[in-house]
Amino acid sequence: MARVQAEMFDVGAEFAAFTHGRSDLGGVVSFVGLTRDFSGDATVHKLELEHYPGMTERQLNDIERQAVTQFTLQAAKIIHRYGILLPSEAIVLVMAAAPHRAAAFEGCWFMIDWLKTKAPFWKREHRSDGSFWLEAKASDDLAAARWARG
Amino acid sequence: MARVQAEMFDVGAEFAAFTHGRSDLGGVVSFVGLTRDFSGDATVHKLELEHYPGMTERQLNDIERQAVTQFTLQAAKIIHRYGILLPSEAIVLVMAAAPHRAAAFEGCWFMIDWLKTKAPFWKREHRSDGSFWLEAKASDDLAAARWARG
Amino acid sequence: MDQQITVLYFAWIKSELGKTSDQITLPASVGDVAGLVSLLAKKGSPYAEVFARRDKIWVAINQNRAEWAQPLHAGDEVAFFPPVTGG
Amino acid sequence: MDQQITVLYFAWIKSELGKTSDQITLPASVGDVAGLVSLLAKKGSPYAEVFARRDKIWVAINQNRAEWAQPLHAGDEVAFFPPVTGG
Repeated sequence: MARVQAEMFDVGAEFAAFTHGRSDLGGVVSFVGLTRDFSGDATVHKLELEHYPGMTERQLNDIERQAVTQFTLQAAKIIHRYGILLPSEAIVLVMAAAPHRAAAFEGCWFMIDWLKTKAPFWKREHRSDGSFWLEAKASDDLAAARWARG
Repeated sequence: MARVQAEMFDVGAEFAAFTHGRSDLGGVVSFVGLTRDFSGDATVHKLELEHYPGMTERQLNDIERQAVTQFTLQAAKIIHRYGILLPSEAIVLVMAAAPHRAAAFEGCWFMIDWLKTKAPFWKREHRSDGSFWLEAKASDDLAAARWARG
Repeated sequence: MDQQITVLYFAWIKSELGKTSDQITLPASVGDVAGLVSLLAKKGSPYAEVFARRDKIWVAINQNRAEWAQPLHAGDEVAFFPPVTGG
Repeated sequence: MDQQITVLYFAWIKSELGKTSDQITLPASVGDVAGLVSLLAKKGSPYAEVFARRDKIWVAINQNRAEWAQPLHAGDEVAFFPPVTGG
């Protein structure tokens, strides 16, 4: 089950919980997205993440389930924050476990690519030159499209 | 710098150290390889990892450097254990940081694939049916060959 | 028969409208998302300006992504938001 | 002139030889890895059996992977080991 929260999460504690009591996992691939303190030439003081409560959880759970099915994962987990984040804080954690590493890499990569085009989150940068809602990137659409089943 | 050690490592502490003081990292991809309690139909009681001290560190540092160059990583780190490991213990941790997630995924995947064919480690399974040195897998050679530069 | 729906706004749409939601009573002549958008645009500024940019707006009905031609029903939760930028 | 080298063994090679290393004095007639392997194989059991499987054995000279034709020099550290299985 995915989790959406305002609080910071502890990557180590989440990894420990994800693998706890499992002696059948081969490999775990994790992705952590971090807040940066710059955007182009501007300094970013904080990042604001708005989301659509209810729909967010539904979409993230769908993405987890889809990843487990498509890549035969042993486990999948998405944790995503909302609210105000400071530079260097973690925004999102995606973990995928599989008997073989290729499936774990692909499953994790699939989840973050899909999340970026399907989960209802919106970022607003509070910068030295003002506050700006970010525009979606065409590169994210292309990244997600790679995973479409033939 | 890569690290080779007999002691268990704490994934959370290593992640924190890897990202500490950095507000310029976009994403971090990690791979953790775990010990399983079975091999085919046999129960694995423990895994023994022998290595070639000196050459191991040299090879792992080479792999880190190669990954940083080839995928323009912001940071790369390999931690690998040797000695006796029990089921569910972590064998290896590979981390790659990059401004964009594709480079972090590719850099991390490259490092574990190369490590599996270049770093002088040998696994011996202590199983319900005896103790066996593992044979290298052709699939690992194929995985590593994918990354060769054209 | 008139239909009551809830309309939610997110991100810049919310910022520009200065609100997070509306309760809308759909006249019988409005049966789909496109009709709702036209109705909202007729409310004048700032709705007109926001919904003039409909190529930059996504819609969800009851928390599922939907198309402009999708029909609406009483009690629906309709959300308008920009392309997502999480992760 | 005779050359003194250190030879290291790992994994099943170490297990079957029952030792982790040898100090070998190379006769002048032995100049490369292939020559060293022939010399070791002539030491009889268990060396003969181990080095009969040379297609399953990798070599490193001074901690760098090497080929069978690579020349040896006094003071070299030569290691024989199976294909690696870490990670």
